Amino acid sequence: MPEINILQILFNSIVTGSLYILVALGLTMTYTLTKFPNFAHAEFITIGAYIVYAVTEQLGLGIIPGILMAFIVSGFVGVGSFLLVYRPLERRKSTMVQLMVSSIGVGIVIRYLIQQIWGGQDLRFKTLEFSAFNVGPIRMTMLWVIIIVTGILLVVIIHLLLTQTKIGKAMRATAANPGLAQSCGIDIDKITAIVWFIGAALAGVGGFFKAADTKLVPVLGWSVLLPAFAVIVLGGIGSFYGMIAGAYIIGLAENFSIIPLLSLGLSTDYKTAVGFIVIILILIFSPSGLAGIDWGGIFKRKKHRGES
Amino acid sequence: MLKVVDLHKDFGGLKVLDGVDLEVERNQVVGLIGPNGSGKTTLFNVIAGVYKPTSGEVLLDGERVDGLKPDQLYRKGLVRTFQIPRPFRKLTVLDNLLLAGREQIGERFLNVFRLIKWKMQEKELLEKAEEIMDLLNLSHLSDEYAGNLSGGQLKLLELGRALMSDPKIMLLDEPAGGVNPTLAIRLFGKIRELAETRNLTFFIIEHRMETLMNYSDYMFVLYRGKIIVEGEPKKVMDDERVIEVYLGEL
Amino acid sequence: MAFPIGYLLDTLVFAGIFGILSLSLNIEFGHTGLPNFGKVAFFMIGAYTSALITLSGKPFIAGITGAMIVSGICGVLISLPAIRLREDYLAITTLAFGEILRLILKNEEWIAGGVLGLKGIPEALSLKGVQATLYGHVVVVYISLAIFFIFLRFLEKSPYGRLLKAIREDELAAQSFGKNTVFYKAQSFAIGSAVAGAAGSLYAQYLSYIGPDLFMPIVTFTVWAMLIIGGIGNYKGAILGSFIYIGFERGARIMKDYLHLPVDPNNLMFIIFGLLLIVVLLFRPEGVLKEEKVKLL
Amino acid sequence: MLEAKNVSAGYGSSVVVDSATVEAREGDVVTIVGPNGSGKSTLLKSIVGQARVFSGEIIYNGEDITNLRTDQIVRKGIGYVPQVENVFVNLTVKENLEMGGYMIDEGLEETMNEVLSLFPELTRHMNRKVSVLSGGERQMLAIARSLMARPRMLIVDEPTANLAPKLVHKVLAKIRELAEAGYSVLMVEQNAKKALDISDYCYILASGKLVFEGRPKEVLAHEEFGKIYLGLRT
Repeated sequence: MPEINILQILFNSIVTGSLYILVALGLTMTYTLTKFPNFAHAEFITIGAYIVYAVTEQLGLGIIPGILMAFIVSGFVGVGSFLLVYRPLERRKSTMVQLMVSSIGVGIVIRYLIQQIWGGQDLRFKTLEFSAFNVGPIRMTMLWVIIIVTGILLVVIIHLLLTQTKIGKAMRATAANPGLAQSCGIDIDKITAIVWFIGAALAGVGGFFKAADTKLVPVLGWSVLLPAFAVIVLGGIGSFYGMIAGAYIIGLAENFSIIPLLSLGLSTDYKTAVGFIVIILILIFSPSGLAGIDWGGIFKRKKHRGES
Repeated sequence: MLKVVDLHKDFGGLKVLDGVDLEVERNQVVGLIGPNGSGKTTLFNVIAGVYKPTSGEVLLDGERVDGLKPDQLYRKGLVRTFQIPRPFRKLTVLDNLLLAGREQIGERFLNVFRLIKWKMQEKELLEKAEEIMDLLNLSHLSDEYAGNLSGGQLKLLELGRALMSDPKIMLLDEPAGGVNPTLAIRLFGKIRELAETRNLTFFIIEHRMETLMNYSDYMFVLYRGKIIVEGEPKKVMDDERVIEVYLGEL
Repeated sequence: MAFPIGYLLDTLVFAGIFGILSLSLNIEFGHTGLPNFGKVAFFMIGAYTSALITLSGKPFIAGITGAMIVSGICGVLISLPAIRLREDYLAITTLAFGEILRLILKNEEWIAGGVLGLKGIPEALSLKGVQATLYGHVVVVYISLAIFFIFLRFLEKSPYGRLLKAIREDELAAQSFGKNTVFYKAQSFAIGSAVAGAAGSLYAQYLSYIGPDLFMPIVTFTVWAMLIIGGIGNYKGAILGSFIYIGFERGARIMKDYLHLPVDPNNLMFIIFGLLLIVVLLFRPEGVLKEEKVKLL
Repeated sequence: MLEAKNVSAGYGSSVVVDSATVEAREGDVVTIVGPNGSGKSTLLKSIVGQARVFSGEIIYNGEDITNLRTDQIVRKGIGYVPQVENVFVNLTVKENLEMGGYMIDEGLEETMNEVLSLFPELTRHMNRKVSVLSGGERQMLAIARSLMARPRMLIVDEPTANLAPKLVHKVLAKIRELAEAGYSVLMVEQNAKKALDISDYCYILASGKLVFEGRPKEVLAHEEFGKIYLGLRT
């Protein structure tokens, strides 16, 4: 069994968690506002990565314009699918399952458009070289550092947006009580569209980071969609701060699962299953996520037993 | 017939039922009234097994039935209807009624292919359903999806489904709510008739006092989770306390 | 291989197998209202079980029976904790279950060959010559399809089927008429899973090779698309949906072989199919064949 | 100021309110009372665009507002306080007030100070989440929130539902205070007697029909009031 570097695993966990924040944020926001799990979110993630590829590798315009374009294009794809598909379905009083299936349709359309444009083979970011270096016992690359910084920055920015700006507060108000928001004069259609834009845009940027760290394939988004579901389900759907906690917990669980897997002689591939198992356990035992667990109750019951 | 003893139900510290005692006698039409939020629907939900009581007893023919689930209570002869009708929208009116029949042989997976056996029972159910549709003037809608019925027709269907299972006692939650007054009077007429001709017992939540006055044998008034007045309708209606709780004085 | 007939038979076999899969989703979702987004898991369980049984020398009938039993049991085991969940949670849970299962089969070589999968799975009907064998496949698949279709229609036209539909419409109301709905939901899930297992068994013996990569979530989504397009709650619609989809897919392949288009026909076919799914949901949400009023036998 | 003339209203196709006429005059507290199921909440909802008006008309300051959307009606200067879910539970008190004043472009601060001067008890909770407030405080906040849009008229649906008796008195006193401060109020109440104490005029609704109207004193003095109220006399 190879030597285990706990600090390295911890660092990797933070990288994974930060990436999950990027991809899960939009998923939880649209889930809350439009009330269905959007499977096409996977393709919002994928499209962003390909746009960065097109701008930096194919057009040679550099990474910053690439990320900006990815943000914009993914955002428009997100808001476009909301305006053209999900909102009309909502207005026709479609069921949640119908919305879910429609999002599968949207995902298929986008995925094969991507495949048509860029082909189905693996692509790599050749112009972006991230050489590894050591900080104490931890080996890292610049990309990983950027992912962590982006994740933290994003948390701060979204926190400020939601608590300090009028539009951010209106987003929270709409999520909590659309009817009342409307009677306050909030244009909830506009707010919802903005949320779809931001959520998809961030997913696109997250997709780029994921692709830069691994490789670029049309199923890129799918490889992170289920963990992203795990993150938001764990944090409690609709809870921004719960989502952040969920992202890092899943990040830690995935990376630390290597230790028991290795000691049991199992494949480390199973670390990707950690998220799936978390989803199943959480949904079955505490469907509202960590927040839904009656922590006080558990505590009291134990105390009570102690007394008797 | 139905007896409730010192029934309590809390929802997270909120005492919705605070010691309810009542008894419904056989073959009577018994009304339950009380202002909004007094706990009427909660009382029904506890008796019908949707919620477990926090404490207290529910007895059906002397047997403890509190804590039993809706399907178990059904088998003991207690059926309830919902304040807001809950039809099976994409089943026909006839199928809605047939479904409510009890102990159906053909509902067991392994019996599905014993055609002759379940078809005989189905025939009996069909006769009964037709009789009920006749009684409730639903015959012309027999083949219509329940989802296409009007509010008043749905109320009748609720009642019809409950009748299908030959219950001993029926709990009706606002059977005439949202129904126009003429139909409401007809509906209560039917209920009265059923109680007298079919050995049925009814326990009814209703807010149309004038209707209950004319059609019930006995009344309970629930207020803040307790029965505060009971008796014959005339007596209850003349009771100052009843008017006071409705006006918010107590 | 002579183009028309070989192609046609192959297409028919696929349409038949996916038709069975689509039927299995219809009893769960169309009929009982349980959105199973892990359909591929039970398809996979059936394929692997059947492959392992037939590879050990047992006849196909043992393979398909075993596939149905194992898939059905797995269906019950998954459903017991999961069917109490809200529909979106049920969907995500079953989706995750499928992925876990695929990951296990991929990584554990000792179960069924890991990434490489299983090769040389014997056919149900071994006949002389490629063409004759192909006809044999068509016969086996369509006999199975006919059996499942008749079986499920029989269920639909019995008080049992009426009850499943009532649960779909309003579970609490069904309970208050004395029906143990959880029990019935688990049964529906078990039947659906067993039928999906049979489809898996037919798939394995037809391809003679199976591997984890054949059982990606896209398979589940395809089946959903078939059912939505064909008509939710209508068993004929479920089969029709499969024919529409496979027709699309094969049409694209033929185009690829015979036409020179500026776009890859395979991509084009998925894009059109995705759009078709959306258009159906928007403008004809009940599907091509509407759910019918069912008269009992 | 506000007049609903011969209004029949309900949901879908079912008629709950049958040809009711009510009027609210400037600076008055007008109360509609009636037992549950009488249709009084539906009447109120039809005025603010949350239930359908089948026939009749609703006139506000000479303008026909029948069947407009809620936000359009709110923009015309009518504040609406629903019976339930009338605050944003995941927002702080201050944020709730800000959302109430969402349409105000200038002078949000001043408006908030004005509103808070009417509800001084809210000031010490400003940065707290609404979920920690008591039922009475929430009700106060709901009313305060609706005032943030600077309405001239308030429509309040059962402000005392599910409140402890002591709080009932407090909330109703506050509503009277608002009328003194110049707002017109149209409310629906089940706590009939207590509501009448603070009202200038009242209507009694039973089974969807208006059965009685008048000044509270006249109504309370009527010997058969209780029976009328319960729909036993017409």
